[in-house]
Amino acid sequence: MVTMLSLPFVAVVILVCMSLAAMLFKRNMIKIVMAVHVMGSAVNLFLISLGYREGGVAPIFTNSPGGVMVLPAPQALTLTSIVINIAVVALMLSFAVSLYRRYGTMDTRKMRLKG
Amino acid sequence: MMEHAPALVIAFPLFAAFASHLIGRLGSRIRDIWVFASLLLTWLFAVFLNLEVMQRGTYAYTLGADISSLASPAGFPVRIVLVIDGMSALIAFMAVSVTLASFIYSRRFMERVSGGGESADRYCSLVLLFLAGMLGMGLTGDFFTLFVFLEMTSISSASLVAFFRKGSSFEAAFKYMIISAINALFLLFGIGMIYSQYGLLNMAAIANEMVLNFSFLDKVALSLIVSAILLKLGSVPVHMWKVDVYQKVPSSVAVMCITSSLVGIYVLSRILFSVFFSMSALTGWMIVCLGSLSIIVGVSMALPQKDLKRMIAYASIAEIGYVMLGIGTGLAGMSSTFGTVALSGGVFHIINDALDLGLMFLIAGAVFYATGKTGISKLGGIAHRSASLSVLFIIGMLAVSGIPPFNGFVSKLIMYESVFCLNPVLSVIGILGSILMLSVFVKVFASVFLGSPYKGKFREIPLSMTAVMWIFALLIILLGLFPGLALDGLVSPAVEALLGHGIYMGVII
Amino acid sequence: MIMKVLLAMVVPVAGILIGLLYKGIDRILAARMQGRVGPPLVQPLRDVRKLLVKENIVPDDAVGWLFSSMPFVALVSVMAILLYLPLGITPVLEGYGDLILVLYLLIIPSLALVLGGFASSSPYASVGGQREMVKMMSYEFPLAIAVISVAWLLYSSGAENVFSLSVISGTHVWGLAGIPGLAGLAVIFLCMLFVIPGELGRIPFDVSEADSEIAGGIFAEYSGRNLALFYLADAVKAVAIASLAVALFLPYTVSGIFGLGGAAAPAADFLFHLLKVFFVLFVSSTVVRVVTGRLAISRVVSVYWKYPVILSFLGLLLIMGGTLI
Amino acid sequence: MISTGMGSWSPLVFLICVAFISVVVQIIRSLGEGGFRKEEDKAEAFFSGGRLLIKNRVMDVYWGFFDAMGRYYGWMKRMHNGIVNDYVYWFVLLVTVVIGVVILL
Repeated sequence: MVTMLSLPFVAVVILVCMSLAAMLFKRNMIKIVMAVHVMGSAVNLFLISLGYREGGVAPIFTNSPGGVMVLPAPQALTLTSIVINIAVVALMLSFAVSLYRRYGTMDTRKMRLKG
Repeated sequence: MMEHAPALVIAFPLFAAFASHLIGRLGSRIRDIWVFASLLLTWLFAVFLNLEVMQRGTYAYTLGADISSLASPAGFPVRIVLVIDGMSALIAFMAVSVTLASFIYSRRFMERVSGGGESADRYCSLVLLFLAGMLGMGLTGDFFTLFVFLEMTSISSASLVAFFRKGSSFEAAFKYMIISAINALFLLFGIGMIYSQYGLLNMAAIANEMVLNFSFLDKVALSLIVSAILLKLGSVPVHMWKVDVYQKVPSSVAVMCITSSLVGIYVLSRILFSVFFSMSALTGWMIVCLGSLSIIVGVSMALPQKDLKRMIAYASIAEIGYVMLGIGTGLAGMSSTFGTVALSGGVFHIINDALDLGLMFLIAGAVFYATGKTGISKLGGIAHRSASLSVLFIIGMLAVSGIPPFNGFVSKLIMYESVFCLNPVLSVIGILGSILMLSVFVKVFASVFLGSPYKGKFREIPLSMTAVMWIFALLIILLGLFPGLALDGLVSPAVEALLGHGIYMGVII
Repeated sequence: MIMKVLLAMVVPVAGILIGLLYKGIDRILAARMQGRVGPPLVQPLRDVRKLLVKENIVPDDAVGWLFSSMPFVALVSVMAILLYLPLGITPVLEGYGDLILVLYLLIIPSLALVLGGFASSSPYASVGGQREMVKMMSYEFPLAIAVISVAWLLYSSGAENVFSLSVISGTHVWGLAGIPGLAGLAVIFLCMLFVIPGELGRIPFDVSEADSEIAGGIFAEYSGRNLALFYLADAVKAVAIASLAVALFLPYTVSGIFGLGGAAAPAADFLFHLLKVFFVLFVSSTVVRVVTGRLAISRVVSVYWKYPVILSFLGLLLIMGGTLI
Repeated sequence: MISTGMGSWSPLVFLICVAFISVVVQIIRSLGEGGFRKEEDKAEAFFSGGRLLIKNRVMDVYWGFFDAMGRYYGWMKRMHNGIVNDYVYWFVLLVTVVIGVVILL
């Protein structure tokens, strides 16, 4: 039974599966970084839809029109998580670029540390 | 001032991290003094936390509240709460002590290997950030802060892994970053699942809710969180990233990396003991199985390695396996005597692990400092050049493989004599692991230290590095000869804190 | 207390004499089995005396301090083991150390051999050192299973302090196990007997000395008093490992049977213990070394890690099953 | 002195005994000849009667062990191939197994 409210969760599952598939099967480092970012967005979507209440307003008490409010904590969490995600992806991209400069390849199968 | 020690112990290194970059402009000497002073101050705060816990028992600290001990003014916790008990205070103390030692060691080390200047500034701030992350993970009482600090340690340590700016160090850093991003996202996913049911993020409050109804979704969340943390601490079968990282990270940071995976062990046991304690039998067996697997795989993969640091990294996977063996048995036999004994062995092994493997990595760093090499087959005959280094190595070797009368033996003895009650095969695996561990390090000793005298250029090892290594060695001997010191003073409060989930919930609710 | 201190002084020295005595007996028995007359009983003692008057050469390239300290460490550690073992009488250091400690202390003399070999900078010695280490890794597995199985049997029968050696030697393990457990225990006892020649480095497991291939291996560069100390350590180790096997599997005493009391009881038990030790060594070391040849090093690993491990795991399973029934 | 309920261990008593035994062993040791007369070639490492041409390097340690465990190590080498995709694969496998175990049991 897919209602409008559970639609985001379906999207989350699809996004997570997509990103995992990319991480498992894509050899290009940039694509793996993209997969990480997609997964981060999926988790953010998950958090934000947890706090959503149908017909709710923004959780600001001052001048509030009354009625249901969406939960404030997930929004704070998501904001933090977005920032962290950006930092992580930026760092990963910089590693990938430096790695490309040294190894001359983007292929994860050409890695040298093994055994 | 001192009542805010739990917050300050995290905040101070965080502040010092960013300030050290600015202060670095004034000169490297001033910066070193600044970093050293701030580490010393943090260390004093950590010591104070331990003393406070001994007096007051478990207590909570609410960030930003008027009355810091009042965690839940409305019946449920509203702010970020730090919980200080025997275990978290011990972990905080260990993290700061190791960082302090590593910083003293690293001054001359980094000067030689990276040339000081701007990069030394970066090094200092990253190390302090790393420390702040570990402390945060150790002291936090809620899940989301845990996630934030986890990311903080990941980002700062990944930058440290790439510190030498070689191709292979970027490779290790890239792998590490992918792994830690996945790890953090799975953790966050699990946290979200719990939040969706209870609307809470505080661990103790969630545990309190879970006593009444433990749902299917909780089980999924438990699995996600536990596997994420297992990835973080590098248990088999998700240990591969760890060897790459330890091989490429500067030796002084490798010591901290060991501590950070021990913090991971702490987080794992905190979650399993204090939050999901109703599943303890099952999770305990899971940890025990993965721990024994880690021992076997870690030690057997260490044997054929050709790089000194990579080899010690595999050995550290096995040592983490021992800790998991002890803690898992403690979980599976939660109400029995042998469970408590095994848990104390595991917690004691956390301390020993940091000391023994820490010493090993420091020695590997000293060898690298002196010769510029870490490949085992390229070295040889160092004992002719530096007897002190080889004596240190022998001490570390015997301690890691648990030969009496060193500290590793005590914790392993405690574990063998308790985990066999759960299943005798576990003790057999432990004993086998420790003889294989011995052969790993005998191989290193034979090929790096013995043989005909070393011919190449051998740089004299500076006093600051030797001193730190000897401090580690003396602590190893001290804890070996007087295990009661650690067992009574540090381990037993920690064990009580882990087992007393009622008290843990009580300070919040 | 005074008695204990006295014993602590006498036992290690007595261990050396017993070890040398058995070395003499071993050589005579082996010679008889091969149709020779063999040396006199005191020959090992004479060997030691002769070694002591020889020059003590330290090779140029050797790491001197390590090279000369390792024989010392080997003998000291192996003599210390005797203090923790029940030699017919309760262990001298009862309550200060247990079975696991003995297991780990038994590693030290072999480790000293290995390090000494590596330190002597001879290619033969380092090959010998590697082989010794590989051998150690190999036999430790079945040995650990044997030790833990006995402890587990005691634990499941409700005993306390099951790793204490006086408890182990005070309990008759064969009476505790059920029928399947009995079979399991027998298998494990066999494995233990199989471990002893490996632990002592006797044929077929003398891969680390192997005179004909690697010229004495670890001992290639040792001479004089250093070699004498290794020789003594080897003699004492035989007593120690056999005493461990006796304490685990043949813990019977005679003083009760003959109704002895006073000072005669421990003396009789001690002599009976020596008899058992000599028997165990005869079966597992002397006979085996006469009738077999040396194994290749990679065979040593598989010989220990295949059949004894499978068998002793089987034995452990049988014991565990036996206690469940 | 620690006691685990199943056994006990006292490092200090051990040290005292070791100290005493060391004295005994030192006495035995001192009965022997201390040094040796320096002569040509005497302290040279033995090498089948000839001069040791190749200086000693410890290489290929534990050959026998790896030879006997060849199949295990072959399998392990394939597992540790250093490809980041496979690291993720192991993690996904772990998550699946853990979820399965936790839910089913």
